[in-house]
Amino acid sequence: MYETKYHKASSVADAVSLIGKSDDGKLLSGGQTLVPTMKARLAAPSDLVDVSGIADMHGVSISGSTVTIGAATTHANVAGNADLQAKCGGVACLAAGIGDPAVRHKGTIGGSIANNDPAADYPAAMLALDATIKTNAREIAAADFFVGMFETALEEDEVIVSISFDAPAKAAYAKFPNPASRYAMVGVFAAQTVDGARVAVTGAGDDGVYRQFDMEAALDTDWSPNALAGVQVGSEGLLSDMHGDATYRANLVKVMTRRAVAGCA
Amino acid sequence: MTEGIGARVLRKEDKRFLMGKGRYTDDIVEPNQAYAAFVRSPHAHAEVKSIDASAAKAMDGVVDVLNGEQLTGDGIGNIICGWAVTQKDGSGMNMGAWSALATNKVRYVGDAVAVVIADSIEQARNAAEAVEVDYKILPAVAQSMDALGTGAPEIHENAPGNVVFDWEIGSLEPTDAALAGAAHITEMEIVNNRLAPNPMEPRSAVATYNNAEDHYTLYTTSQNPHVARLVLSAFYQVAPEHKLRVIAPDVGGGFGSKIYIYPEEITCLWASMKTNRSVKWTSDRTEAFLTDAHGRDHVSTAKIGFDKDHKIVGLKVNTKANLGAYMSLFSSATPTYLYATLLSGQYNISNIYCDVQAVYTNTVPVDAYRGAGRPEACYLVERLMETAAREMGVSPVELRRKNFVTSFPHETPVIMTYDSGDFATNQDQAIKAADYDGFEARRAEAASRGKLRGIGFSNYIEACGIAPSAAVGSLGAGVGLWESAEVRVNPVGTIEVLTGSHSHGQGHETTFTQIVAERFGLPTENIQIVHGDTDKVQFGMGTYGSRSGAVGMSAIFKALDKVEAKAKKIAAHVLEASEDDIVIEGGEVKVAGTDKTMGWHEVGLAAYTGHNLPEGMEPGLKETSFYDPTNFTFPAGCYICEVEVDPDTGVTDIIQFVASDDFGTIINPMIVEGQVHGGLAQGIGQAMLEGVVYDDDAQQLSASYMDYAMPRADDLPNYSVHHASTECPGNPLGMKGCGEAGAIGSPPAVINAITDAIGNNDLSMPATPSKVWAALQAASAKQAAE
Amino acid sequence: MTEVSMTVNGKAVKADVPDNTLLVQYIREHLRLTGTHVGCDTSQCGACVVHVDGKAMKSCTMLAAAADGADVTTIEGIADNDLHPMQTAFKENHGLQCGFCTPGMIMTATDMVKRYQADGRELTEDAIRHELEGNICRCTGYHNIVKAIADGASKMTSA
Amino acid sequence: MELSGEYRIAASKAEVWAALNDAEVLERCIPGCEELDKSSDTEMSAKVALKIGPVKARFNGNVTLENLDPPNAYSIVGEGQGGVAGFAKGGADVQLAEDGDETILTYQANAQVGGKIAQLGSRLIKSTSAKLADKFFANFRDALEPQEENTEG
Repeated sequence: MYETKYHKASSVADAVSLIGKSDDGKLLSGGQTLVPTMKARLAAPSDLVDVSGIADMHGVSISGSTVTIGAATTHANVAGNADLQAKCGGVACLAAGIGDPAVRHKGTIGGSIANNDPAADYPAAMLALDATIKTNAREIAAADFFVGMFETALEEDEVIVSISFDAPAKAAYAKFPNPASRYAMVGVFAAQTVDGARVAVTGAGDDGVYRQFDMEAALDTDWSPNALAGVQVGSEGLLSDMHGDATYRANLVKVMTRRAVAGCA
Repeated sequence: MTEGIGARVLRKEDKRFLMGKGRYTDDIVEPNQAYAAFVRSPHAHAEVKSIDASAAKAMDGVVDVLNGEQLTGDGIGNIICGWAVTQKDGSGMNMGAWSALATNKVRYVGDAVAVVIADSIEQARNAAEAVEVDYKILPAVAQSMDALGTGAPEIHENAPGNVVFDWEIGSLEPTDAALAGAAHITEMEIVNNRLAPNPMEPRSAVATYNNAEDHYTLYTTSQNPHVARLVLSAFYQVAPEHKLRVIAPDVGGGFGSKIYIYPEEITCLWASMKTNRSVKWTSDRTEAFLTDAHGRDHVSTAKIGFDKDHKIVGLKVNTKANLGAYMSLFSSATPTYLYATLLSGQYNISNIYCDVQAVYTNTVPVDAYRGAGRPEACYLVERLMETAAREMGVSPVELRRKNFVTSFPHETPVIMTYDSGDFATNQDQAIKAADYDGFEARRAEAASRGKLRGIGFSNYIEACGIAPSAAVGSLGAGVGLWESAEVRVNPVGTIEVLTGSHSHGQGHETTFTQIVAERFGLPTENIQIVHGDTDKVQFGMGTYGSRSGAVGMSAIFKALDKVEAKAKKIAAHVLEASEDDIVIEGGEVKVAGTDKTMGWHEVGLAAYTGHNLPEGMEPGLKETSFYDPTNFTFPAGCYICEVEVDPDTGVTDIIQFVASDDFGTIINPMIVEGQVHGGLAQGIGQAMLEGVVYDDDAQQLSASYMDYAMPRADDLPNYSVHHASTECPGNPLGMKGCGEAGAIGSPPAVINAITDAIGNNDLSMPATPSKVWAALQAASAKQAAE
Repeated sequence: MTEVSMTVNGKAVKADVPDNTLLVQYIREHLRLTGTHVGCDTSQCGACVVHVDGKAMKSCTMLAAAADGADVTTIEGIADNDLHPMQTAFKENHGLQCGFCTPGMIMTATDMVKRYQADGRELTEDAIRHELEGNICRCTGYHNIVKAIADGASKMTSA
Repeated sequence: MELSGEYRIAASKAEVWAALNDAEVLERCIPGCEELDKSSDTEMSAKVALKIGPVKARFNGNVTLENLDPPNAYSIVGEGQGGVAGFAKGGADVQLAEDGDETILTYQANAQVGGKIAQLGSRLIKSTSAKLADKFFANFRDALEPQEENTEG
């Protein structure tokens, strides 16, 4: 790893100020992607501003139908939150399936969505639930936030503070893990929201997370796995790699959507 | 005897590993230690036009930057291949030169051109990045078939057409004639996928040159420290043998990949002398993917013929073996004498012919990996048998049984003499354990849940306990493959056994102790096994080819014979009895039929005080043995795999995996079962998960665990492991060896099961979900068309 | 350089380390506790798992500076002089061969058992296999590791 | 790997051709290009910073124009060394066709990466290459079109 300067931010304002003052700084949350990348010498931030210790950025709170998750909340704490399990089990379940136990103890929801890895799990849920991403400066709708593969609407010095969404009537996440990395080869978050059926797909698209509108339309008519039988999923725009080509991924999108809908609670 | 032969003794070595007190090479820190970082080619094939290290040398903490010209200039020799294979036409191999640091040309991604020695590892890595290498990129080739094609880039000047050798075994005309008269022929193209060995401990070396004594010490992750010392001194001239101590401390797995003496170890020793510093290098995982010798990578066509009674009449095989960019230590033996000699499988086949073209490509060198040649043979034979049974509409069990070798010794047409075995009994035991009779009912039940069940067999045989020195010498080996042992009885009666076998997970400290405990009736705590240090152990050939039991323990056994004989002489003298009446049991040395006895420790003391020894006897109680086996050993068995495939996704679950093995005598069943488990996991990994992927430019795309699928706990089943053993007549313990069986026998069982489930024989390893799903689509498209 | 203070295996330690020092480097090279191992570069093998403030974490994917003030337990610190029940279970069930992945396995195993026991969940064989997703063993084929963890879990309950 | 695309550009073929040979235009259009120095009409040296998620790599390399067939077609070929990250090289065959006042630009591109980015990031190579190629030509179109709008407005 190249040399870097580590800072522990005490507050959101502190983090914003530290990152603003840095030459080529980077926010560090759980570090489960950034640290390995730095170890590989594929990233060399001059400064690391650690936001994981900022108290305001932790925890899950539920007010009415609105769920708010602090950006520095670990996957383990999201997965284990009893209120969330009751209110929106789909998200808790998704968190319980990210990485492995040690990764879940350290990795955070904010880090995951800020990175917007095309194979990350959270973006599917955020997009399907039309979550609002709150930063130090503004609120961004998920649809505007996830710009493309590894790209978000965030400015370099913008800090995600929390994520909130309205708990859907039903939601579930079905993931098909890559046999090697265990990242999602295809992950589908299906939700029945007040605005209708939502199906968001991660891992499959060659430009990151996306909504599967044909599936949504079919589910709007009939919220059941059977409703999806006639929906065609093309391989256009889907990833192809050594683990599976676009045709296989297209098949998985269909199968995983069916399983997500079947698993919805 | 609760701690002797056959007892499930818990491992003596475990406590230090469990407490984090194991001592691996990277744990070692020498005073004044510097760190090495290698400058590696990002290109698969390129001319090295120049290397400019001036910026790197000026950086903080940099001790020196060394290159291949300096290395060869200092007389460091090229890396050798230890087994000379003779080609069809009687000529030798076309071997290209391999320097530890490349000079004019790089031939695979990861080929090192320079090394930076610096005070800290980060300084070394920073400086390695600052070394400017000017490459002229050349076309590269990764696949053996492409390397043999017209217009393929030439990798070594002296290997025209990239052919390292063209070798044959068996007889061509009789085989062709037999196949011409066959009632049924099954023909297949069979690919054995390329694997990265991946011991969890990456390779590491800590080299120290002491200029006051002109002496070198190398701590390294080696399966055979004595061979390393021999080769480092005799061939690479890094240090004279008597001035070089090689220590392989605790080693975190090897699986073959730590047999070889790699460029990094050579370079660290030399760099230590150049810089007068201790030099440490520890591979990271991606470096391991790039530089540890890979395994397998065969492309074969095979043809097997049967008469109208389903008896095999002939087998003809052609294999292209990818050896990578350079010839590693055993690379020539693996696809020849360790492979084609096992093509008869468990079957009585009168006519076999196999020819092998070994090929240079711009990839990591390929060499022995757990099983080494035998998994390739077993996979080929057992896929042919299963497919033939399906084509002829006969039971795969019956087809095999009909063709089993049943009398021993049995000479195959591919130069092996099977000495013992009972293949039918192993098969019966496996079938019973797997409830084969109930399979169709289980298949129907699975179908009712929308799942596809399949069952597959594999009847493997391997040649282990390598090997008789004269035999391997006549076939081209550069060394003898005996093993040595020394048994030291201390004056207080405790015993140290110094062995040339090396344990890197196999539990030698326990198993080896058990045969000593058995012999003298001593508690295992009084016995210590010493290995892995050339200053302590007299000599050794090391651990590979499932040889530690059959060869290494036989050497101990022979040394124990000598100790026992001398102890009896001493006791007879002290107790004033006839030597023939002395018995040793329960830690006592007694005169049979009397109450005259002395404790084992008293014999030890008598031997060392020398106050009262038989006339002319030298004091002391320490004996050595060099044991040379008389034949290979032939572990064999029957494996059955049952799978369930999810047709929606192609995901395969292994429902059960049954192994019935014949390992001959088993010293510690617990450890033997553990060896089988580990082998099975690697074989299942090969069949379903693992594969090194290169792109068309010979860039390795699967160089981390992000893309190379290592088997994990939830990929694997519990295993049902059984033994039905016949004693090996070739060694004093009757042992055959168990280290590789699981990895050899399991891949065909898995693929035969999956192909059974999906109704399509055309499936290659690794059978990943996407491949299985595609094969299912192909099968249903074919069905629809018919 | 940053001054980091933490408690490691019950002992307060303090050192000036470069900011880019990983926790595993600090443990292995500064504290010379070499039971924690490094087996990969991408956070997957789990040979480096330690407990940070009571939770299993990969010490290769964490900066030492980020562990400032933390309570860290390594394999050397889970039992005094003798074996922890989980270590005993690994020995009795032959849950290790070369021993390199073993410390990480033990640290993951004890964390897993503690979590399941705290939640009152049953640690089934399937659950154990799933929980081991972040720990790779190349020697044992996992069969005996799974058995050992089940055994270790009951030993930890009765201990 | 092979990539291709087509762009309609609101500019004449001659203007498009001129821009394709203009180092300043290319510098603005190559994604992440920090510097592009012309050493001859067809040879340039470049510094390009590539950012893919957490990965940031800086490539030093050359851009060469080959197979010139003014004003109809050429090939633009680049290769760069990214230090520890490895190397990248690629090229695009570009064809221009007149369509009224506008020009249709088509390209067939290929890309190859080596070293660490290939070893660790293979899953991303294809989509990243496609994205970069697309971005280059989109930037190129945009670089020509605003001028057009300005002159009209």
